Amino acid sequence: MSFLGGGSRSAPSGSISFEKIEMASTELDTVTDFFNRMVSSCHAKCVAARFYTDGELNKGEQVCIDRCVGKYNEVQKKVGEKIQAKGQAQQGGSGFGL
Amino acid sequence: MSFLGGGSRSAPSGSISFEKIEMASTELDTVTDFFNRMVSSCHAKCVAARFYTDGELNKGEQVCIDRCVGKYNEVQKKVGEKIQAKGQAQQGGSGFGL
Amino acid sequence: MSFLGGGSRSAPSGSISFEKIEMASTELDTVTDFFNRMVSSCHAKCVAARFYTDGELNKGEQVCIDRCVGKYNEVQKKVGEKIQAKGQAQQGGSGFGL
Amino acid sequence: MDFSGMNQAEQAHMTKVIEKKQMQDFLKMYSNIVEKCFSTCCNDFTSKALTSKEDTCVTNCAEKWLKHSERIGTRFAELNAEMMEAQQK
Amino acid sequence: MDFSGMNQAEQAHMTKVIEKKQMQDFLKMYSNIVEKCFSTCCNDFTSKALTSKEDTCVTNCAEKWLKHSERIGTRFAELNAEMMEAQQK
Amino acid sequence: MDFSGMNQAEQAHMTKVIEKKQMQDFLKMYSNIVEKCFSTCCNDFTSKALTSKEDTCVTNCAEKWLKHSERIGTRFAELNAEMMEAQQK
Repeated sequence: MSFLGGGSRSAPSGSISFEKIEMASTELDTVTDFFNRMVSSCHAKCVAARFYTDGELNKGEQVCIDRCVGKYNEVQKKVGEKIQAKGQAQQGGSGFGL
Repeated sequence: MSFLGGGSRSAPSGSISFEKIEMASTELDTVTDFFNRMVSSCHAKCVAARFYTDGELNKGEQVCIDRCVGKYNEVQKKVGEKIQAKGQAQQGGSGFGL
Repeated sequence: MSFLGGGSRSAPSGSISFEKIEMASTELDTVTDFFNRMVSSCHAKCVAARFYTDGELNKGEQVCIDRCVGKYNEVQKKVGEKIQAKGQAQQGGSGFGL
Repeated sequence: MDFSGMNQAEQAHMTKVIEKKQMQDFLKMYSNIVEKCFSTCCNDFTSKALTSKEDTCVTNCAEKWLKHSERIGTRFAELNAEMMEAQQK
Repeated sequence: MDFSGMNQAEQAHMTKVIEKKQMQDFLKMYSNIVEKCFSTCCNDFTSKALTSKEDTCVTNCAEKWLKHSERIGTRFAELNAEMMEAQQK
Repeated sequence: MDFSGMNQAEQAHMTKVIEKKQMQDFLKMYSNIVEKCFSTCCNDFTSKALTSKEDTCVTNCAEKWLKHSERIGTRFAELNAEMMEAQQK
């Protein structure tokens, strides 16, 4: 967040492109956020209990988790397509008057 | 987060006040956070369903959303006043022993 | 987030170890996150209502909050032990194919 | 927000900061819609593919979220404009 | 937390970092209380103004959240102090 | 993700960034498990110590969360590998 713009100017001679690092870093954050939300969502669907009587994932939970990952990923693709379809308009129109 | 303090020292000759950028950036984050929470809250009040049968906002939902924005904003003002009333004491007393 | 690695190279002559600041900063974030989650969790257990008829914490709520802090802290210790027990394996195995 | 107190270099920098934040916000909105629509629409874990019922629900859910966000954005911008006007009086 | 391992320049820098974080925490607490009290108290969308019932609820809700946070802060500080003492023994 | 477009200095820097993020993720997972297991398991506030029933529940809950995260991680890595392969064809 800090070295954008001004940052590239103050880059050391070691020839690091902070632009590039920045982009990779944002990508990493996005994947991590996606992953964390998938963990929570699939826990709610497959593992959540009102009381935990043991610490193992039983067979049913394991199968549920595996399918949940696949399904979550499909939802991500589908929503991505929807957003892309109207993305330009949406993004251009944002900024809510700032 | 990074250029505070030390950052101002390493500012390039282009005369950028990182202090100022920093403050504007925090303000932006605050408004964005507020906006995102309003989107979620008003969705819960006006749009949330157990199953989505179509992709349009119907008349009732539209009216509800418009009022929700007004109401959310009023709550923000009211809470702001409350906090300000005891703000100084609260903020001074924080830091929980760090 | 910005001055890691590259940052230490561009540190001003004032001999600030950004490594050290960074670590302290992460520690601070962790404690703050922990604190904020405790506030929310204990509110849900001790104070939450469907309608707020007055602005005071009654005796029962006060006692509940005090115990809640103790209990939340015990849960944190217990979970910490569990994680540590399998921590190494878990952490080494992460990165989910990035 | 008003960045008129900034010099040209600062405004240029600020533009970059804003662009970055808009990108992050956009991605956050994206993963939020995925999470919310998945939670509401997906309840059948006998297969890993979306059932046609789930598919319909997710499509509509995403569509509605986008329209909802857009509408809130418009109203919010109006409100901010009003508040700025009120301040200048 | 203990910053005694830091030199003066580092402590000065750290103070700035802490001040910034406190500001951010404060703003986060603010928007969190708004969100929570709105969700609990506002359920009538036949008008955009707060009803007097909602108004009372929001005021009390915010008041309680502030007192609650404060109390947790005090207890938490005590706990930290105890733990630090225990470590030094 | 593919960092092969980076030079050596950039990759070294990126490694540090990743290490930092993994640390943060780890801490976030930790506080998330605490929050979730506390919410599910602790409902008795007649004392500040964990009852033996709560203790059992928290231990099992944490154990399950860890195994759950690990399993999702494995499946997710497989999915990513598949998608990368599909892209290269």
